[in-house]
Amino acid sequence: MPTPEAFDPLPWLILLPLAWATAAFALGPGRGARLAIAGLAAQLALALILAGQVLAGGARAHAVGGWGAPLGIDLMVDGLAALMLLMTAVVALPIAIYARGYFRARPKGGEWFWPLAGFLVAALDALFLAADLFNLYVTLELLGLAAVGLTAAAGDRAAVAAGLRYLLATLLGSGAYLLGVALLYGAHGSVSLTVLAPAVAADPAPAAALALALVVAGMALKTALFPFHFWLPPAHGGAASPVSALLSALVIKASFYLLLRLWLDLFAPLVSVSAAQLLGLLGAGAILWGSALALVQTRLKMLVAYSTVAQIGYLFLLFPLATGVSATAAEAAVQGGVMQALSHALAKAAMFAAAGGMIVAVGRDDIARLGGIAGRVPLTLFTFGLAGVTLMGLPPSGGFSAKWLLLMAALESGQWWWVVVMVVGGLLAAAYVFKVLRQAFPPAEPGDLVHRVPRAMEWSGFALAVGGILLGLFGAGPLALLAV
Amino acid sequence: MTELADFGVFDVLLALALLGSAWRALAAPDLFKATVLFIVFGLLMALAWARLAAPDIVLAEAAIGAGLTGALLLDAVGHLRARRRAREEDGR
Amino acid sequence: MSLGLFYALLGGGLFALGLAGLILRPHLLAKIIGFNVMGSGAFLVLVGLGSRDGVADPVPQAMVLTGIVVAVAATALALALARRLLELSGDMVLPGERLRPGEDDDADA
Amino acid sequence: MSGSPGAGRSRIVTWAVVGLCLGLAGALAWAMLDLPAPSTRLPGQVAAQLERSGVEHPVTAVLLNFRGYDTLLEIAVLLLALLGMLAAGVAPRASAPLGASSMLAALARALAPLMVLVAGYLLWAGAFRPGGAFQAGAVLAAAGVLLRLAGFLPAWTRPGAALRMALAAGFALFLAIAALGLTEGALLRYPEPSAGALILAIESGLTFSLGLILAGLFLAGPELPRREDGGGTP
Amino acid sequence: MPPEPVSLMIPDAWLPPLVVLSSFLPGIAIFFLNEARVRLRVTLNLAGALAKLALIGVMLWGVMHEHEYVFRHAVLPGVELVLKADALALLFVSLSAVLWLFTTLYAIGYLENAPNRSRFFGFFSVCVTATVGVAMAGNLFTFFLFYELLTLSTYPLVVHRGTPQAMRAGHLYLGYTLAGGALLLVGTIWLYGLAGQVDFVPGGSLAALPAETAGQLRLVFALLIAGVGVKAALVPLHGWLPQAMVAPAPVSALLHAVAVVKAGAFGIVRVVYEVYGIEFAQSLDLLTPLAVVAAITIIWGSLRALSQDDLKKRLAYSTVSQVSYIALGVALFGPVGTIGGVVHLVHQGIMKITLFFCAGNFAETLGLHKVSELDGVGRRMPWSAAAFTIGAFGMIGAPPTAGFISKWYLGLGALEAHMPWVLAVLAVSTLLNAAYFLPILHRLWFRPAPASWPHEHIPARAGWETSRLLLLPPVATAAATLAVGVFAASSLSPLDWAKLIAAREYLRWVP
Repeated sequence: MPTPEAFDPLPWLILLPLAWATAAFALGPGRGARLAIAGLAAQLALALILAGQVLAGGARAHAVGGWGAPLGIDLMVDGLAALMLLMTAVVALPIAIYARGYFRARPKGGEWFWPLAGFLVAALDALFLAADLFNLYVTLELLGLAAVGLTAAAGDRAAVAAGLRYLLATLLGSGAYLLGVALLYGAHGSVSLTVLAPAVAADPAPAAALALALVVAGMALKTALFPFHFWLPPAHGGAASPVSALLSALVIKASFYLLLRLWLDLFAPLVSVSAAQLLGLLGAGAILWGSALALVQTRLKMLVAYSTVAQIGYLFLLFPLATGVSATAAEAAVQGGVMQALSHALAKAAMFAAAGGMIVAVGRDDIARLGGIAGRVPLTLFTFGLAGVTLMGLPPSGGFSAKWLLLMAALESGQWWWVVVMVVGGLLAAAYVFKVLRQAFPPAEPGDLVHRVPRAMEWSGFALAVGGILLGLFGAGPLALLAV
Repeated sequence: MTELADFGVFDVLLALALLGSAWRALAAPDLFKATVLFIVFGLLMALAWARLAAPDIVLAEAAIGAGLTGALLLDAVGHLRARRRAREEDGR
Repeated sequence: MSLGLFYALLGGGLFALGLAGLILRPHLLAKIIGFNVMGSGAFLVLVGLGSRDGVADPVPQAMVLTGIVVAVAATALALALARRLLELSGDMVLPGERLRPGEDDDADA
Repeated sequence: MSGSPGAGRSRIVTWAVVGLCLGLAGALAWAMLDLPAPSTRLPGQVAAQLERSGVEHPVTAVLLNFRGYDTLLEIAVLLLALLGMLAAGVAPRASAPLGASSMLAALARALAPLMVLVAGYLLWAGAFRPGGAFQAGAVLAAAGVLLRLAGFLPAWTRPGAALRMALAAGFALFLAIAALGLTEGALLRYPEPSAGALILAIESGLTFSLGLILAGLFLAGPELPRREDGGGTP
Repeated sequence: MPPEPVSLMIPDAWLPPLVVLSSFLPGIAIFFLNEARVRLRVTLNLAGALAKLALIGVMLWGVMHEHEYVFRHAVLPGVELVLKADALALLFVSLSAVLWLFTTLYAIGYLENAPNRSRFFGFFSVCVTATVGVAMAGNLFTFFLFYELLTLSTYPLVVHRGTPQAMRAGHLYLGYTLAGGALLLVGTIWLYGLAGQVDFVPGGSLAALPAETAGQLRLVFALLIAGVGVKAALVPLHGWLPQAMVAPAPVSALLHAVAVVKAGAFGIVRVVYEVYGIEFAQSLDLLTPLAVVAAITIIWGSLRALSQDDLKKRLAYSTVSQVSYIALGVALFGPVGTIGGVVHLVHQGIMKITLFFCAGNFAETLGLHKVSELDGVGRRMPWSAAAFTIGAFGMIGAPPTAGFISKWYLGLGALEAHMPWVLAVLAVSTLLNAAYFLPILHRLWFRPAPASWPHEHIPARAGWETSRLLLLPPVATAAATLAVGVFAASSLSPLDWAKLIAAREYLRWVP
């Protein structure tokens, strides 16, 4: 617990992005980039301070309005939340720098990017800090609308359709979640996690079980878990590249985080091995189906988007590997799942950044036309390759650490079938990553122009990809924070 | 603390009306009709909120739920119709 | 059965009804109506269960006020996008879905 | 649904969805009929703390004090919906969509002040009886729509600087007061003697901006397809 | 008190990572270098190679004086990155560092004026980084890490030319090696689950596990050997190697002699000796199957080599065969066989790199790619042809070349291990080696030269048969092939080092 004099970054993590988002809105269309970058730099500092405080002083709560749960709303930060806040800041800052260069090169769809991105980041932080089920609902909606606004911002037919599909999916998901919350409030008279957890444990009523099912279904839909992934590829693949990066790297992690938190904490007395196996099965389906579809894509960004569908699958392998098994296996599984969330955030942001760079370079989104990239924008291609290393789960990368931990948990708990899925998934990932890389090596066809890519775009993506690698080499730190 | 009214025939009728208007709003192929039925549904919801001793929600439901949402939906239906008229005229 | 519980049960039914409409109807306006019905159902469950012992509970009422505003915000955005789609594609249907015969027609036309 | 399945969808899927929804309704009923006695009851706590909240109406107390943080984020959601609409590239409406209809102008002139008055009452009443910023904002929005239709207000689709400031003002004020609470030790913590005044300030700001935002939700949509011969503007 | 090494300033633990970084950092710098900065690129390359050699020299000196060079870094709970310079590691590190220097020089000459050199040399350096990491890996996790890095960094080199044929070869290479990597990963994690993190230690450390895990350990062994066996080109996992010969000659040298197949073979050595322990592996009946697979590979590779007309393809099949001598030596239960296998790791590298350099010279200088085109080349390019001849005799195992030493110890080892059938394998293999190398030598020296060389790229000038950077490396490695054979008894020879290793692995072994 910090002393009262000590600076508490927790509320500022929410206030700050809200403030700069509002200011960016007031500034007007296309304005606010510098404000956003400054805000995000400050946010990174805040997240680091908070992580340090949590590491030193343990989890803590902040009673909004001074009332305290259950009457008021509590914010809560523990290791997992602190990690997610860090992930948000670490990914959002380079993407903002990237976006500044990107929207200078192609202004379409960038008019209201900055305020929308600000609200998105605020929603993420608010969600990661929330300890109140209804407050979580509001943050989910805030996040969903910001994401939809960003998706539709490209303004063409495909983008608007993708945005609508995304909106309906996300509303359906939060609707199911809200009904679950209503049932829990009805059963136990509170929406505060701290109050509800012991109440559910003491009397796991059928309402709570149904609430679990509704929350799981809603979050699976929002996380685009197979077979609810239908909305994701058009949205992530069709949006402007910085938007794709934010959506794929961060937004889907929010609903996954929520599910993980409730699964491990609130619903722990209710979850069953068969439910966990079902989630794992869907995860396995996501890995195989998403990878297979990524392989047959002809558009670069669609390939990357389907890769997200596949990578989400690994997140959901956490549930069967952490439910009903030995404590060591469960710990490894949770560590692996969180590591996967973090490394996918970095790698997928980098990969979308690189894809955007390549598209700017060759002027179109077509894998077959990438010839000559290797010679002309080597840094961007290198970024794509490094991000690919993480997604394939090759060492030394965060993706590898994640896979190592998950495989460890699978072998430890004797669930060899997930081992097969993960190994095959890794090979399929290699297949689709190299499908892009190999197109880049042959020389450009005569007549193909290769445009310059702004340096800010190349280096910010590269920094993210390197982050994914460093996470593999220095994963012990984040895992120590997770243990808090 | 406000006590709720007693349960009665009125509530059953209201429930049936709510379910019926919702069903019709969702099943009607004619979207103008569907929208009007949805507004009716909203107003019936306001009654239900009144029965549940929630006067704030009554106001909000009437002004926002039925009112604003209904107006937005009607506006959209207007667009659809104008669009179709334009298309028909182009086709002529 | 208390009044609160009765309306909560009704809310459950409305939620299921709205859900079916949201999934099954291809027309976007119908989907949006479905979403609103679904939301109303969830709100009824929240307030109804909250007052199932006969005492009105201001907390879920305030939550529902918040929920209604959120729902209208989402509806407005959805409708704006749907109208934009109409402008761009001539239809208010997501790609891949087809209207049934008679839908999006005036019954009297 | 009306028994006929969608043209593009197989009968099996339709019936599966119907079955799923019926199953959900059944499960909900079963779960609700078998509820435990709640371990926590909030109405008592609300009543106990009402005095310290700065308002007399419990729902307003919850909305703007006990759970004021939800409301703060909810305003952001509203602002965001408008932003999303703007971002989706809606075409600007013509400056006076219905033309210079003198009837409408006269009506708007007469009605708008009245509506502002009603909004003001609802806002003030919210402190001790049903009503408050949202309802008041909705009334203001209706006035805004009316004025816009009569051509007295500028277009929303590409809001100018002044309009943007006005749209954001309510939220910004709320945000500032929330941050001010940190000097009291917690986000949104009002100093007790001035809680009522602060809530009134927030509500006034909100009513004003909400009215604009809600009107914007209605007015920022794309233009009706225009035709040369229609009564509208070119 | 042991004398202080030269590296007074650097803590011992930092030397292994420095060796890794000595090629990694120049590699990354080169990657971002403008194509036209030839001088800076060459400087970076050579500075990296020389710095690496210097650091290795320090460590060789230190290991002789009982310094310990171990670097540890916790990556995950219970999982450490360990870089360790022990005797076995230094054998491989020295080999690859020395050959890297030669290959770099050769590549600079070979790629003169070719496009995309920054990319090439960048990945080239990363590739050697990975090899050095494989060599100094102190546990299976670290080994796997660098093993996969090796796969990734060699792929761009294989497809460097971007031709459809090269892309196909690259595809095949990736398919094989990534699948192998997956098997290795599963085996590694399984083993971590059974035994926790086990460092590579002489004599292995699994013997202490409870007896009921024997079945699992056999399965893990199969996974691990299959995983490293892909790179070691054990039949039937060898399919990628002959196809990969489309890569530029320096890359072939890298694949066949310095890095890739060596990493696989080295992996077999580590797994058998320092994870399982040779005695424990024998007690689990794992050695005989390994010996059988190695024997089949030796014979199969030689048979396939016979029928190849493409010179590099013939050499590639020869590699399939020759690398398995290492696996065979490992599988022979006894220190003499171990000496034969371990020393062949070095010997095969020196000999095979000579052959590939020469094949590259024939192709680059005269445009000759096929065995049937080599008539009379000995007169036009006597130095290259002589180097090739020495390498070929080494492969056959003729005294006094390096290959003779290897085969001699392998034969003795077979007798010691009471596996006389291995002698027959060696004999047959030697005959086949002769059958596919001697005709080449015959063409080089005894067939008349054609009237002109229609595809001649590099004319003979001032007494140099080809460009200097192409000629000097094969001559030097050919000389080394003779030297390590002639001076095998010296205390500085690879053989002596191999004996030291064998002595440590069999420390507790009483015959």
